[in-house]
Amino acid sequence: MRVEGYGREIDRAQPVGYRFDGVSRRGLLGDTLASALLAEDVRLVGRSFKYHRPRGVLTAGSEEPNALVTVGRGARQDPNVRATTLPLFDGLEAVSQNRWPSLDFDAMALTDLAAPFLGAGFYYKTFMWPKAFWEKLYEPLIRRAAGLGALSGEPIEEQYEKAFGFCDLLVIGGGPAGIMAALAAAASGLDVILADEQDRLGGRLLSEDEQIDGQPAHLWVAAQAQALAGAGVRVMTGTTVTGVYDQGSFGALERISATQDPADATPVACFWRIAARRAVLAAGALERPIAFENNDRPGVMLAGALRSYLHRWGVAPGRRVAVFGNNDDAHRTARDLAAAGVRVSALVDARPDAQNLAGDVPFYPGAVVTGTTGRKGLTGIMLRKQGGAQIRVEAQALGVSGGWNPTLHLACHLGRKPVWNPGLAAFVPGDGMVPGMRVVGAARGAFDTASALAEGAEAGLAMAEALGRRRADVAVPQAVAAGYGIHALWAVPGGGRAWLDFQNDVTVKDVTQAAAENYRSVEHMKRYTTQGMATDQGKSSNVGALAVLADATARSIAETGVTTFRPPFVPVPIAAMGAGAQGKGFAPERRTTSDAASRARGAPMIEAGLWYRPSYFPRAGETTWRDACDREVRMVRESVGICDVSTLGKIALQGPDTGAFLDLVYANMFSTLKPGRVRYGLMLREDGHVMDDGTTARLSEQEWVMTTTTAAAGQVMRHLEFVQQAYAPDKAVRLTSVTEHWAQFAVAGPKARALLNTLLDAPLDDTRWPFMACGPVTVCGIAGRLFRISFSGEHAYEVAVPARYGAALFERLVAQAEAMGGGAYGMEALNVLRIEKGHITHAEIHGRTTAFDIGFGRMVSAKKDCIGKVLSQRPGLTGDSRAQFVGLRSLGGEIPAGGHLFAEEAKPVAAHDEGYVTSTCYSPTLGEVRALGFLTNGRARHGERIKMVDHMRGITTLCEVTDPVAFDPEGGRVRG
Amino acid sequence: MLLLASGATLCIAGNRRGRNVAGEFSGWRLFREGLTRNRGWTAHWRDPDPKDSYDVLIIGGGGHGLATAFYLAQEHGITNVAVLEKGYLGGGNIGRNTTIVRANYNMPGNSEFYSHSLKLWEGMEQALNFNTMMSQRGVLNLFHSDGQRDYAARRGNTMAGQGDDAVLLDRDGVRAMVPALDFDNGRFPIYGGLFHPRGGTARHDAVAWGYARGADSRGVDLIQNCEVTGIDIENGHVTGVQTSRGPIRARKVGIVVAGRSSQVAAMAGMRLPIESHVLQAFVTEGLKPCIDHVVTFGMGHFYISQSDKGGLVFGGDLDFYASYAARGNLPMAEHVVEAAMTLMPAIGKARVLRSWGGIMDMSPDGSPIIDKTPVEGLYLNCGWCYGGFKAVPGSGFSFAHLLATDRPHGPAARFRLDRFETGRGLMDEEGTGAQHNLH
Amino acid sequence: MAELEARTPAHGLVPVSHGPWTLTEETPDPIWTLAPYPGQADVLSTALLRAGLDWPSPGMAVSTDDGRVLWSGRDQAFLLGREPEPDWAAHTALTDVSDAWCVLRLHGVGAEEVLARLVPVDLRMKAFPNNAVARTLCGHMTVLVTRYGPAFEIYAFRSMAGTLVHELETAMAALAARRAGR
Amino acid sequence: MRLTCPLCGERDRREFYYQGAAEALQRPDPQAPAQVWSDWVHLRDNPAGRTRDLWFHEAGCGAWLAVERDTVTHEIFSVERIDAG
Repeated sequence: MRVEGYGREIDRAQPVGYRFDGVSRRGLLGDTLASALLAEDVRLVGRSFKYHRPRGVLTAGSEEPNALVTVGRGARQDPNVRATTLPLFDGLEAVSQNRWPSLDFDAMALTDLAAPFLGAGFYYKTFMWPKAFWEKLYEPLIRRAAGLGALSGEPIEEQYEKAFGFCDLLVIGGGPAGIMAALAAAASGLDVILADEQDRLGGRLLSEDEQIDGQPAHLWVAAQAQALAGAGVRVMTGTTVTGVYDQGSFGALERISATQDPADATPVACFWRIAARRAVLAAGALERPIAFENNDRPGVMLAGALRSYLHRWGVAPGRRVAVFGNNDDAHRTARDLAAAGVRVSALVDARPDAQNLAGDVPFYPGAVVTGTTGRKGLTGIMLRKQGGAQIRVEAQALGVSGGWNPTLHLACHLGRKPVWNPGLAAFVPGDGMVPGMRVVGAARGAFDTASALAEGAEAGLAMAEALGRRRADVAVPQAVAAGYGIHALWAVPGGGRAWLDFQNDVTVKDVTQAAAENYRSVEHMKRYTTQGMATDQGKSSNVGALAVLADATARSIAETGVTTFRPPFVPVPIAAMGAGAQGKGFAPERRTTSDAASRARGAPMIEAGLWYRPSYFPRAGETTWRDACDREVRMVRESVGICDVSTLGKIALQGPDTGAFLDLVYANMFSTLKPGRVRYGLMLREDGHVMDDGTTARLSEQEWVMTTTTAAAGQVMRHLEFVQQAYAPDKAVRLTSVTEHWAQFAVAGPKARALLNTLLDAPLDDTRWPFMACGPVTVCGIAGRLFRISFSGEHAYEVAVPARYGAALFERLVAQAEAMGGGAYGMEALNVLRIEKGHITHAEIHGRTTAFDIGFGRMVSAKKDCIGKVLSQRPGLTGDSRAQFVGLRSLGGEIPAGGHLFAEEAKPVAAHDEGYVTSTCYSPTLGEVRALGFLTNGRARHGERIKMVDHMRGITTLCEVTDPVAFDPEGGRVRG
Repeated sequence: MLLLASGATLCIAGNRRGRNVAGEFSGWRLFREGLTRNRGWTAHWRDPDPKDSYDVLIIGGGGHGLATAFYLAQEHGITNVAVLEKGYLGGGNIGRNTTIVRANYNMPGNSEFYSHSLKLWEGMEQALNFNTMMSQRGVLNLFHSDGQRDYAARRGNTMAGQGDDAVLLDRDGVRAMVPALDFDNGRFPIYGGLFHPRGGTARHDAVAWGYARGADSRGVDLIQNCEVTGIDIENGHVTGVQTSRGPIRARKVGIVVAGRSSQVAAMAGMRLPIESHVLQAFVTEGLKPCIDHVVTFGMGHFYISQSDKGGLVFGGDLDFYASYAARGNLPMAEHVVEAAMTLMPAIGKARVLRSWGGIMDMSPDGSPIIDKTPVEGLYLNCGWCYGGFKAVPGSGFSFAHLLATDRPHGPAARFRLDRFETGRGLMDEEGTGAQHNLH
Repeated sequence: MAELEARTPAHGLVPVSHGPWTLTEETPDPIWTLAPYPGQADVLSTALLRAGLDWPSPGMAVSTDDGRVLWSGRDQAFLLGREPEPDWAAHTALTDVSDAWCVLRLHGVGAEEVLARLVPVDLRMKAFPNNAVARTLCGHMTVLVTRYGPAFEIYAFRSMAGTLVHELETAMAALAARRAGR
Repeated sequence: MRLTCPLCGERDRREFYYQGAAEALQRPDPQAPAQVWSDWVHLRDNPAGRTRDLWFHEAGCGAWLAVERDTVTHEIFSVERIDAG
């Protein structure tokens, strides 16, 4: 119900219409879904995970374990939303979760009747017989019953974003401590970010009836918000710091828009990566319940949450409210409710010596609540008075306070454990748990406002000083230093089920049973019972559970210890942390200068690393890719073809020591290469396997350009930089990537020279331009480079021009080629051409092959050192037992890549495996299926018949083992 | 000091069948206990004090160590065994992984080993009388180019040759199986997948507990909170260990301490081919069933499955720098989650609930080591990279065999320590070479 | 022989405007990398001074009427707007990379907030003044970012021009929508 | 994690490529015995504590860096260019 005269955050003049479980309802602007539901006396809002017990709102914050709902429809459906932090908006549609057919009548609640058989770890002890039944029957049943809300199954539609933030000081938490820390630090000259989870500053002050500097605390907060802005503090409300990482890195989730309006392009949330030189953790504290029989009824809430609902939203969740606590703070709830005219039916305090601080309310010191009534909503509590008398008290709501746990999670993210403070009956952070971070206020166990203000201010000044600034003069405002006076009480002894983890349905009995079964380590208990593994990660229940465990194992709480605190502090949507990656955003797209022209010609583009390359260029009348591919191969073999090879890595090497440097990085010799010539090079890793191959051209005495494969361009550049900086730092050689500067095209085929002569200013001839020559040329008036190299095995060139001319040159080359009976060719034809020639790609140099394997053993120069030389000589990297590079000629049928090789009569099983196929094609040139692969001792087996078996595609083909070079083995055509 | 002749086998009468101190588990038992207010449940394992000496000491009470102890007792009747655990049982990587079980390797060595391990998984629950929730829901490795498809086919053929199951699916086959992937707009289109129906997941903690209970019931002493601080070696023979709970003598000592292998081996003067790296994993809040298999992305490390409780469990690549801090850093976490968004944007609304990190023993070829050491009586089991969880039964079985017989066990015979020096039998699945963090 | 038509990297992709920000293409021509050989940085520095320029300190650019020199990495700088003297080759590796880079100019008040969506470096004026240069990331692309007068210039690989424009435009649009919502 | 590059200043971990232990800088003599080479490529001290390893500022200035740091706490003690001599 609403309470007149209360509700600092609601606007009673602005009703908001929304629906919950299909029922139209009305709240007020400023409400959360939880406060709106409670205002309308809706107490049953969810069902627990295991037993489907009725559940109501427990808290007023992100730690809520019970009030989880699904919001929105279709692709916008958002499961597991905390009703306690969801701002109400017009048109909001929320439904309850984990119930069937309805929240009120949940058939799955039958499991609650079977609870005696479903205690801690029950599933480890059963469902084992018969063997097949686990997967067929039990597991599907369990899966269906488990889980909370459901995803829509559709890709998300909304925008999310990520951002980077930087500051001198990150203040986490905008309550009294955080506000003072930020003000003091900013006044001392620091660049400050103040992040708070709620959509307004103030922290607990928003929920309390307190005075600061003589004014109501929430008004003081409003004034400080102005002051912070004036001091240049970057205030990030609605922003939860989710994780602490090394060297002052923080993750934070900013909730921006929840309106679900498809027309709104505003991101739903932003995931921040914040780098801060120092941090102040002022995250406050979280209240914890006390376990007693049936303490999970809807209407049982945390005492502090009752104050939040009263002061912030003017809501009391019942006409009669009882309060149960073990500390002075609980009395405030009774006091404030009574002052607001809500009938407080009992203030139950477990401390025998407690004094009533709540005024005129029925007060029961030394008493405990032993049970509750009301299945779907609390109707009353049973309490045992000091001396033992049991009475029943009517109540629609019960505020429980078992004390407060400092919100120290972030301080523990780097792996340090907090320490037990018996006086506070709480874990508190130790010093220096996160380098550069200081914990203040309630997060450190200083629960009163006066301490929070003072500690915050001091931390802000100290951080400024640590960063070399002078402390500003900052006056600490006056506030009350209220007492706390806690006396630990974790569980009220009794026979029935007393709940610890409300969402996962973990009871005190489950924990004691785990201990009896020797799951005594706190980690064992957690994992065996699932305590603290729900969506709230045990924020309000873990400490109570481990206190129960400590008791059950006769250890102290300090000895028992805590489980590990892990990021994120609050759950982070995958869409926020992965913002931008949906669709194409996962990795940059690299396009060549011929990309548009290739697409315009209908070429299907395929990914080659980050690049796109044309697969083939279809022509009218061609019905399959093979038609186009065969035609393109014939074109190159018979006339001329054009292929964009710009994606290959190109590295400019300059300096007098380049030759020596290349000798070190290549297996073969390069320093002897003459200017104007190109040489094929093989590069090894230091472990003796092949890293990459390519050609390197010596353009002049001091100027070289290396090509790498497309796939290994980045790796090779990194490797060369390493070799230069590590092993040749004083050598005069410099590396610059020029991959992007040059557009480079292969012009291949018997008419290649004729074609180029139509575009070059000076005609080519064999004397100046023999095979493996290189040099400057002028192409259509543009200064370019020409390399007479060939991957296709034909008379071929690669011509390079600055990339701005790439698109135009491609068009000219292709037009000219077409005029001469040729045309553009794509990756498919390129692959066939190189397979016919036995040229390797990364299908063959796949990281496990050696120079020996591919028949290049003699390229590893005996005359010099090179990277990988010594280890390439390990006994296991050469010899007959190695799978060696071979060609395969089909004797009928396909030879799919990935097929394995066996002796003709052998059974195709692992024991007889002799090799595998790496590349395959139909060779239009030879009119047969040709493949490349690796075969044990293959070089000695040319001419042998071998069986290719591909279990995956159900193909067995007899093949002849051949030399890898199937076409023009003498190499006459490249020189022709 | 006791000197053990080289090659001597240990054969001590033991209780191979095992009688569980907690009694047999079954649905009937659960029912009976439920009727009697669950008062009959007792400890799943004892908490013995260490004895002065054992025939075999296993350093490390993680999954591999516990499985080794179980199989020593079960298969070889060697029960005078202690498992020494620095913290709590199952507190290492078996307690923080993505629970995937599979036998879909390509390289000889790995292929037969994981094949054997998977068979042990398939009989584990009956062998242990403990439901480890082995769920053979199938592992689907996606591929995104012709080259990847060819390699997937090659691997599938290796699996088939090994007697394991593999199916090469095209794009439509994948779509029928996992409709929630982005087939139309993703950065790297889905060409198909290699499906391994017998792969799946298991409840990771339960595996450790099941082996612990099984080993304990066969007489093995499981000693928690017992840190090994030194290894005693005389004349090239191991004689025992120093621990935080005093010295313990032993005829044989097995090191099975993924994440600490280099430190423990250093106690015996050894330097290992191991670098320690963090691998992060993530779980979302519980959701109704939406992913029915284990699915892996082929263009960057990303793998995902849904736990029986409903959480989406996923992981990715190493954080890539040597570390013993069992926690990750943001850039890799973001990268993993970005892979999720490009592959299956339908899970965008799922919220990451928890992230954690385990310490991986990364070896130079990405494959493990189960071998003797130069110290007589000292045996080594390490280098599981991120294959450790699925290897647990096979590793325990093979290591127990080596410890008991001094001969390598067939399926693990290639996991030799000297392969890096000789270059023989390297098992570089990724083809990335001797840079530890690239596997 | 007919000349070939030249095309800029972001041809057809810009200009783009959202909120107060505009994204346009710059074509500083030519761009040369200057990489002095070990021990030769001083010699190059002297030569640059003679040419009315200077060798920039790491993270900075030298902008004069005679051209611009942008520090572009370890022992390397970009020379913009003029050709290097041929004799510098004696002590410095000179590489023409004019066509390797797509250069976009992001202009408008608060442009650093747009870039903060993509670039993991503090680009606010206090940390990144006029002529500051950073080699860093923009999304997943390696870039060079510099503050030049009232705007930022972002240099990315030519082949990634499409992605660069898309990422910047997305960030501009989201931030503009966010501001409009307030 | 953030590393302070000697050229670029403090930068996020995402800009760096990691290679491994800094002993890669001490390449053995080509004439050294094969075992020395094998140990150099494969074996690691792999300390739980202070270590020195190699990082490449790949998305930054392109400098290879030797970083002294703690593998347990992730504290960073120094970052140096490997070519600084």
